[in-house]
Amino acid sequence: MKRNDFPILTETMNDEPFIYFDSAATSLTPEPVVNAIRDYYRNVNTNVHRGVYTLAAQATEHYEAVRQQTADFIHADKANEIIFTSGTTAGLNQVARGWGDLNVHAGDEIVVTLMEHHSNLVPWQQLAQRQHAVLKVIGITADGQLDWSAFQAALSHQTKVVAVTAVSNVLGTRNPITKIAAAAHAVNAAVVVDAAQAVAHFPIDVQAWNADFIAFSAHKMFGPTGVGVLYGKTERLQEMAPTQFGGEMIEDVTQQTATFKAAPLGFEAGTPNIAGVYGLGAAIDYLAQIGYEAIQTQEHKLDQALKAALDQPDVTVYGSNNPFAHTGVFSFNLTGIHPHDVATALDQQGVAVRAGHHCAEPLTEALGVHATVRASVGFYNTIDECARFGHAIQATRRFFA
Amino acid sequence: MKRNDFPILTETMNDEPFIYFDSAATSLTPEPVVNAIRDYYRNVNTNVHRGVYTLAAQATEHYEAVRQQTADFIHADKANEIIFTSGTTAGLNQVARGWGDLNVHAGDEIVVTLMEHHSNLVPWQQLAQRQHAVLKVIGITADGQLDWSAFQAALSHQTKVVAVTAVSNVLGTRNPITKIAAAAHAVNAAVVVDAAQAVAHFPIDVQAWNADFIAFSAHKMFGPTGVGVLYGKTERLQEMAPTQFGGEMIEDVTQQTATFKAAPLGFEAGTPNIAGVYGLGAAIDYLAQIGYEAIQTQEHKLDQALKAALDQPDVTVYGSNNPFAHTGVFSFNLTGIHPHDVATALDQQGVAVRAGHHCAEPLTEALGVHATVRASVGFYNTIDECARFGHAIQATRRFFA
Amino acid sequence: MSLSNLNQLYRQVLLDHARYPRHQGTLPAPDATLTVHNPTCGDTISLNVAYDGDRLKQITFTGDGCTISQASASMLCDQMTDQPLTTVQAKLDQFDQLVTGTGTATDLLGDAAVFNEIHQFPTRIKCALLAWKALEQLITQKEAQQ
Amino acid sequence: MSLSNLNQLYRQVLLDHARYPRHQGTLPAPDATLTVHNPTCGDTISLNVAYDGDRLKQITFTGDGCTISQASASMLCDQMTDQPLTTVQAKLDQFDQLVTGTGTATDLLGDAAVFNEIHQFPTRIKCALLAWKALEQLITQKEAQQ
Ligand SMILES: Cc1ncc(COP(=O)(O)O)c(C=O)c1O
Ligand SMILES: Cc1ncc(COP(=O)(O)O)c(C=O)c1O
Repeated sequence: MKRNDFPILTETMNDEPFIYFDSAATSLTPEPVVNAIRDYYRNVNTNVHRGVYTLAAQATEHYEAVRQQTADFIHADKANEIIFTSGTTAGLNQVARGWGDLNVHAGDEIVVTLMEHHSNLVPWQQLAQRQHAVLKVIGITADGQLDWSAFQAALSHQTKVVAVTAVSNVLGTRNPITKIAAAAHAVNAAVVVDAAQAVAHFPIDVQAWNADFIAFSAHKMFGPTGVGVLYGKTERLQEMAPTQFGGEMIEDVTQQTATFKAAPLGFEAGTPNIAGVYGLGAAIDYLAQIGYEAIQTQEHKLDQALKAALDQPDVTVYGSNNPFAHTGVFSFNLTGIHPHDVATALDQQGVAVRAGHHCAEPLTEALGVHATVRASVGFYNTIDECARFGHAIQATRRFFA
Repeated sequence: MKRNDFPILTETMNDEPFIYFDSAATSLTPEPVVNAIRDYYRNVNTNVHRGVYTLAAQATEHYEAVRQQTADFIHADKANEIIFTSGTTAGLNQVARGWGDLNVHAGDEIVVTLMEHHSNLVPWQQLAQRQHAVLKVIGITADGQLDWSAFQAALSHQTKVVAVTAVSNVLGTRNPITKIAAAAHAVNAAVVVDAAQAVAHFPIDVQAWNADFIAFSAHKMFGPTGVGVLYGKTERLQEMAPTQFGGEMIEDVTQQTATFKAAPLGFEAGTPNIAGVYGLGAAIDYLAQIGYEAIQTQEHKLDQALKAALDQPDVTVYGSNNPFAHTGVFSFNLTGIHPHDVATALDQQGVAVRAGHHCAEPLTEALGVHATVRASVGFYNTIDECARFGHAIQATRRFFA
Repeated sequence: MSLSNLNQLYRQVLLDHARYPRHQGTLPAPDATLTVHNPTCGDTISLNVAYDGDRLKQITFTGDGCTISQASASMLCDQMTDQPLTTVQAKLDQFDQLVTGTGTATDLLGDAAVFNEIHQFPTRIKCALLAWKALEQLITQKEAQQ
Repeated sequence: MSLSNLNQLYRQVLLDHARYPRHQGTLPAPDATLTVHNPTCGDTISLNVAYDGDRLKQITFTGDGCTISQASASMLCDQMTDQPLTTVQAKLDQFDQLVTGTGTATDLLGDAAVFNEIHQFPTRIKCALLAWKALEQLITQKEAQQ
């Protein structure tokens, strides 16, 4: 499964073979992506949209070609619906302020879920505060699914935005975006999807989803850090104001006034992460080459193997009992052992997992705990690694017994 | 002069030896910086501030070490005064909104100069509009220097911010920041310095400048794209509110409310450009290794050689007559030939220059033109390249004669 | 130093149009006027048109900018003066294909066929298209009004 | 699987303190109380202190968190109960140096000397320091009030 594109997977860690189970925090980066970044610096290394000379034209052409490639990747209608950002958090904040401040007014309602990452919760809290709007947080069922009847009950003609994650970064739950969007559109609300945890795992089709805005980060889909994508429907982008000013987003400037370009350039102030966009293009190529089908086949096996590995006394797994509902993300606790201690013990056995609230404090609290351990995988992980992870958990339980 | 750290300099362009004279748009990136980025992806490749395991701790330690390194680089008091951004434009916008919205009120005045890049002009225009403040734009003298008496006359106890570029990206003019800051502080105004064009050319000492905020981009100082620095004095950062929300900038989150970390983490929402910060660290190391003294010695020679190369009939150079007042940046026009045509002709002779308003429309207009040609150099350029550039200009004049 | 490539871009006919532009100026009673500009370089073109039913009767331009954009505007006016709107549209389409390298020139374009190599200079395509895109917008406006 | 390294971190005395924490609970009439937490993991420690002039007379804690942070709080209270403030400060300073690997432990730290290897586990230093930093803050507050 192309493991040798990821040299780090053959390293040892604390004298044990290294097992990387933290892909939900950031995915590993394959050699072709690293090479695309290196090649930009070695062979092109000029700014975009600003030069008449040959290399600058080449950089601009490539940058815009990646925009088209990204549009095709998520099945967007037009390349102009793709805005390059510095990441998911930046994209969601841009929508909450740039679109939200203009379109959400006093008394309006914003609907989010209890599953949201802080990056898709706090910008909406802040918008609600700025505009004197109401924030409604929809809860989850015992097996970690969106409480659909509560969601339906929350919608009304006051609802202006529904902001929801495609996949929970704690439980791995996949939300039914198409159904959510249809219900939201029935009351004329805009739908904002946090796709950060989706894009490494299954194909995104913005037209099937019919979402108004979608944000994701390259670094969670085998691409580089510091670059991400905000998709917006053309009509929605026309309702959005820039939140950052300067550089190439401007049409005309006088001493006292300025007019701005239309999307996408009007929303990309300053020199963008050009090398990052080269890397994003290479990551999309790489994903296409592996294929989502192969990825899903492997991840199905991993989901089963992880569930089996965690099937031990004194282990509580949060969310669904169905391994396939986890999208490669398993949060759990060992009775009587603090998650930090578990993570340290696993680290000493070569296994990298996260412990904490995973930037989802309200959800963690709703699970009745302060923190959890999270193991999250990518297609490059193996069944054998899952088994060794199971043994490491066993050894950890014994150590602290 | 370490030219072989920049392999692109040995390429040919349109069958001529390539001459890169567009460093003011983005500097070339030496191999050690590219290698630092590659090494992060190959050997570390984990998220920062979030993991208990060994590699995550290593990434976090390095990330914070670069913060300290950056603080030392610009002689900041504390590492906590260094905020990593996605670039100069992002940093200036963060100050204008995060600090400006809280500290500039109706009737207050904001002072900028006619030399500003759009990124240090339009955010202040927008702040003035949001807060009903007054924006004052200080003009320049015939030889491209700040009109000091106009500047002094503009200051009053109404002045809340003075935003000024350290070096003009069109004229190369260096502004007297220490003197500007002293005058601004005498009326209790905060001083915001755009150091984008300074940092590749001379050492920055924030304490000598006594500026309140300083922004610059890694990609103009031999570092990567998509990462920059915002320096803020501790007291000023305490007066600033976050403008982006989510991820690791949060202290505590409930469903309806959130509290934020102090600087710097409270101002760095979302996964940062980790590879970019590794690259920035390598760029600072690289600059230290070359040494600003060697850089300035070489650039002095280049300034003289460029001035000589442009000393031709029908060539108008903007700004100072003194070559050393140009900081490696020369904007010029050939009588009767449009700058775009000049840039195309030079490109065909292997020379990469920019043509346009260089994101400084009000200044370009004040020069009485619609556009200029700009040649800008770095320490890696040679006297011979300047001479060949002179011949290329000559050939261009003949071609269009 | 080799400027041979440049000859492909700046051919004599183009330099002539730039130096001695035709149809430069305003119209006494235009049916419509439109000013467009290229934000990258600041080039500006203003077009003035007068229609006679389904004919583009008169067209003039004023402007400021590079050799390419000004010569191209001059050629545009040459080509479009006193043409039926269907022909105007056909010429606009063909010019677009010519400069983007997706088609070749026929007699329809006259002097403007000189741009058959510009697709090798991608940063200058916008300059060549500026006036032509402006006319396209004017025609669209006219159609929208009918 | 090798857990040998772990023995260096989780030594018996530490596990004992975690399992049977001392001085856990509140105080009937504390002079001051402070709750701190480690945002990364959510660990919480609340300290309650009672002074007698320049002496730290009583100190108790409540909290929730990992073995390290809870055991460390238990040891802190052990060490600090009924100590002159100058000794308290000396112990705080020495503990800080110990866990950051910039100094060694003396008798002054008692059981808390068990943390002499924690600098090899940089992600857990914050856990060990949590309660100690809280007491430092309380002492600073007391000094500010005088
Ligand atoms: C003086 C000046 N300020 C600001 C900027 C904006 O920098 P960036 O595009 O990296 O945000 C630039 C460069 O384009 C500049 O030259
Ligand atoms: C569901 C979800 N949303 C948003 C984010 C934020 O992404 P980033 O940190 O790349 O901005 C993350 C990752 O941390 C995530 O898992």
